[in-house]
Amino acid sequence: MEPITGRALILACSAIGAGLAMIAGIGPGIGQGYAAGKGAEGVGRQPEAQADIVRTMLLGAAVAETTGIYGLIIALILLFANPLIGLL
Amino acid sequence: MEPITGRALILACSAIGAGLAMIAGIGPGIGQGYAAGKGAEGVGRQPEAQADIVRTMLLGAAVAETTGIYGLIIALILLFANPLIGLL
Amino acid sequence: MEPITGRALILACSAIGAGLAMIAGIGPGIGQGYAAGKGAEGVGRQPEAQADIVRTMLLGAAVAETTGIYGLIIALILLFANPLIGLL
Amino acid sequence: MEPITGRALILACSAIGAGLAMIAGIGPGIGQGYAAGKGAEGVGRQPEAQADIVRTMLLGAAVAETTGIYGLIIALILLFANPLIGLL
Amino acid sequence: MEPITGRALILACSAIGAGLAMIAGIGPGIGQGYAAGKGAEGVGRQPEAQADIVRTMLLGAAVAETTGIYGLIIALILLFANPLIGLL
Amino acid sequence: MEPITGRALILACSAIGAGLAMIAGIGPGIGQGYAAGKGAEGVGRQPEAQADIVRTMLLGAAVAETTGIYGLIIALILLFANPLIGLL
Amino acid sequence: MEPITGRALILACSAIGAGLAMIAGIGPGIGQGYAAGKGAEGVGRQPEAQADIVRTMLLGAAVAETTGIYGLIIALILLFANPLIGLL
Amino acid sequence: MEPITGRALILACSAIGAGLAMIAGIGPGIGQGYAAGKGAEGVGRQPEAQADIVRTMLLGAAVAETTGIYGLIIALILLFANPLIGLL
Amino acid sequence: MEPITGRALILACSAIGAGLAMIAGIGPGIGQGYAAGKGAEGVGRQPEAQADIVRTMLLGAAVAETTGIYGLIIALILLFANPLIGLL
Amino acid sequence: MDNANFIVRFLTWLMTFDRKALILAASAIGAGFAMIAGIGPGVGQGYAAGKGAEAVSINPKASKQATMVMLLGAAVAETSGILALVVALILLFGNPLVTQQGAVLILAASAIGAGLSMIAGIGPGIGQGYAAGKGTEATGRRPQYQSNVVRAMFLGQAVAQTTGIYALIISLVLMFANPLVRLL
Ligand code: NA
Ligand code: NA
Ligand code: NA
Ligand code: NA
Ligand code: NA
Ligand code: NA
Ligand code: NA
Ligand code: NA
Ligand code: NA
Ligand code: NA
Repeated sequence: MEPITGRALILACSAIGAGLAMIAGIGPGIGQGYAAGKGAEGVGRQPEAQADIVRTMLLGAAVAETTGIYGLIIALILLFANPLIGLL
Repeated sequence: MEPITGRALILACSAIGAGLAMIAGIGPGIGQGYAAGKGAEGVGRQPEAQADIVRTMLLGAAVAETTGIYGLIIALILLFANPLIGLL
Repeated sequence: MEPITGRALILACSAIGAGLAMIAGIGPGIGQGYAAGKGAEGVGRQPEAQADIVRTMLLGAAVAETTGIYGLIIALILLFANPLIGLL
Repeated sequence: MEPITGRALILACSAIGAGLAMIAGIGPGIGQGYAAGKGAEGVGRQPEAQADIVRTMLLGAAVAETTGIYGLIIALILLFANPLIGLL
Repeated sequence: MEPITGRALILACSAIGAGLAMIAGIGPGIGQGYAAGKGAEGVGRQPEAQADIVRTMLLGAAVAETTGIYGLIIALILLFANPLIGLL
Repeated sequence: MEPITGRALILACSAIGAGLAMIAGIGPGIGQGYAAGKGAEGVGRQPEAQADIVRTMLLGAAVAETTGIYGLIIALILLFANPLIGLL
Repeated sequence: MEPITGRALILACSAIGAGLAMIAGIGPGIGQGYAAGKGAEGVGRQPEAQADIVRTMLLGAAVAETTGIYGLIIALILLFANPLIGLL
Repeated sequence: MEPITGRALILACSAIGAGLAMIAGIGPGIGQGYAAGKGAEGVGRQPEAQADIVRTMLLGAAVAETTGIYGLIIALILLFANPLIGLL
Repeated sequence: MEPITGRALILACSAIGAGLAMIAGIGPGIGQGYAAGKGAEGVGRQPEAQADIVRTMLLGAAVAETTGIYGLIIALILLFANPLIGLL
Repeated sequence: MDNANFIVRFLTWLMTFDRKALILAASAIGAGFAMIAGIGPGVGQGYAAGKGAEAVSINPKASKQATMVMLLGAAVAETSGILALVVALILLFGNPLVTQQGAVLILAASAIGAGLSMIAGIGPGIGQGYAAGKGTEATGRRPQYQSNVVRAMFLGQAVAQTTGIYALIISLVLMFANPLVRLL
């Protein structure tokens, strides 16, 4: 009989923590979609400024991506390089 | 009698973590829908710019999809290649 | 007396995980509804562009559906082809 | 005395999972309401285009309903044809 | 002392599931309120189109109600005709 | 030590379920407030149409109230006529 | 047999706390995406003011990033330099 | 064997409380991003008023930051100067 | 062996309650950021009315801060002057 | 006992605590939940603040009237935040559940349910704040119709308050007239 160890509990909660961290992705999804809509609108109105519009849209979207990446990194750390196990 | 092992607890919490990670999908859904609406509006106003509008809309929507994909990847890792089991 | 096994715990948490995954559906619902509203507005303003407007609306809505489908797939995997049981 | 079995735990968590899945309904509710508002606005402005506006609104709303239906289906599966019991 | 049975656990979790299912009602509340606002705006601008505006608003609001009704139905099933008890 | 009965567990979870069901009230609050704002705006623009605007606003707000009422009803059922106790 | 220690419980809950802290990232993602959309729109309208628009957009986006960084810092502290262990 | 003490339980829950407190950061992120977008729009329209626009944007954004700071302070207190331990 | 006392349980739950209370900060963050954006826009429109615009923005933002302060006060009471311990 | 499953073990562990301690611990969480309602007034009043600043920039001559409507509307939008604060303070300083007879599990859960219910206040807070903002905007544009606008705004805000009142009633019932204890 192998009981539940502290190590197992930490890893189990890490699975939940990883899932929670991904929820941050709601933000970039909404924000970048807004930028996409405004970009499409702008390109329709000023086709001659298309290059500038798309470049600004993508630059702003890259900035908006960061917190989604932070969430992904924390989830990957929890899953693949769990530092909490080392603190036990 | 087979009691609950640490391995089972980790896998059980992985099911919840996978579900939580999918919630990120709210973001791209809202954002891309906004882009769709703005694209439809733009195409109605400037039918001659349809190709540019749709291309910009799809480019922006692709950028907005990423955090939804991140959530999906974390869920698939938790379900099919659970690395936490290896850390036990 | 049949106690709660690890297998049962995983399946119980899979039910919760499946429910959580469906919450992603909030996103496409809002986004596609926005597109529907903008499409209806556009068709009222430019009835001659109706085909283009509706096509763009549906194309954008299809893109916005994906993360809702991802959530559905993860839920169906948890319910019908639970891979966590195989990892036990 | 009938203790809590694994089967009972799965069914109990299925009740919670079914409730969670219904939360997806927030999305279509907001989105279709937006479409309703835009449809009403459009009909007021272009009464002659009423048929086109309402048709587009309903088409878009049907698309926006899907993820709410997915949530309902997962809830009904959990309540009436629980496949997790078969995996036990 | 009467111990907790599996049946009691399922019914207890059904109460929570019923509460969760009602949260779907956020969506129709927001969406239909938006439609109400747009309807009021439209009636102020085009009083002669009042009948058309209100009809479209109510039609769209009826469509937006569905997922709130789905949530109510799942809650009523959990409370009054709990099928999970039969699966035990 | 006070013993825990199944009946007590069901009633305890009913208290939490009732609280969760009330959260639906977020929706009508936001939506009707939107309608209130649009109504106030319309009355300021077309004071001569005040009666029509306010009537439409109230009609739409009544429709938007329903899911909040559903949540209230489920909460009242859980608190005052708990049918789950009868299923035990 | 190694039971669950207080130290293990703290570390397990730290994994969940780290995941929760990342949810803050929803905000900057939405906000910066809005800024990206407004920036793209502005650049399309006033290409001659592109430098000013983009600079203001990035300055504002930097301000909007801070709470996402706070969340990341708290998560990293919980994972790599857990001060709660020292308080035990 | 070192069992879970009351002190450990408080510290474990403090980790979760710290994570929850950070969620406040959603607000400033959205709000300041909106301000960034409006600032960029304004600078594009009235480049001659750039200094006034940016100053007002930053002043308003500073005000919007406060609740995010409150959340951070509560989290830091829970992690580094936990007063609950002293109340034990 | 020192068991977990009731006092410890209250203090542990107080840490979670304090974290939950801080979530209120989402609201002022969004609202004040909106005010910041509108203030910046207004200052660009009428630079000569800058003092009045900023004064109204700050007055409104002060009103919007209150619920964030309420949450902070409840959290501080729970952490530093826990009245629940006195009721024990 | 060793053979009991983790659910029974957990509930038995809960029952080892003092009755009052269990209810008060749950009350701490309930108070935290109740405060989340504060999101609503924050968003709504901030919207009103933005509309106020906009109104002042569009029509500086009407700035006094617009600001007054903003404050009036924002005061109404505060309601849900105040109600949530009152429920939290009752749970913390005048907890009526600790002295009640009945199963401790039900009373502890009722403290959490009372807090959860108040979260509904987000809705009225946002909605009434939106109405405040639109009322402010309309007053700034055409100050001569201020009374019409404010009347429509108040009427709409009253309608938007109802679900917050329902939530308060459920919360008060759970705290002061708990019917679940009697169903046991
Ligand atoms: Na970012
Ligand atoms: Na992305
Ligand atoms: Na998508
Ligand atoms: Na859909
Ligand atoms: Na619907
Ligand atoms: Na309704
Ligand atoms: Na910030
Ligand atoms: Na603030
Ligand atoms: Na306030
Ligand atoms: Na109402």
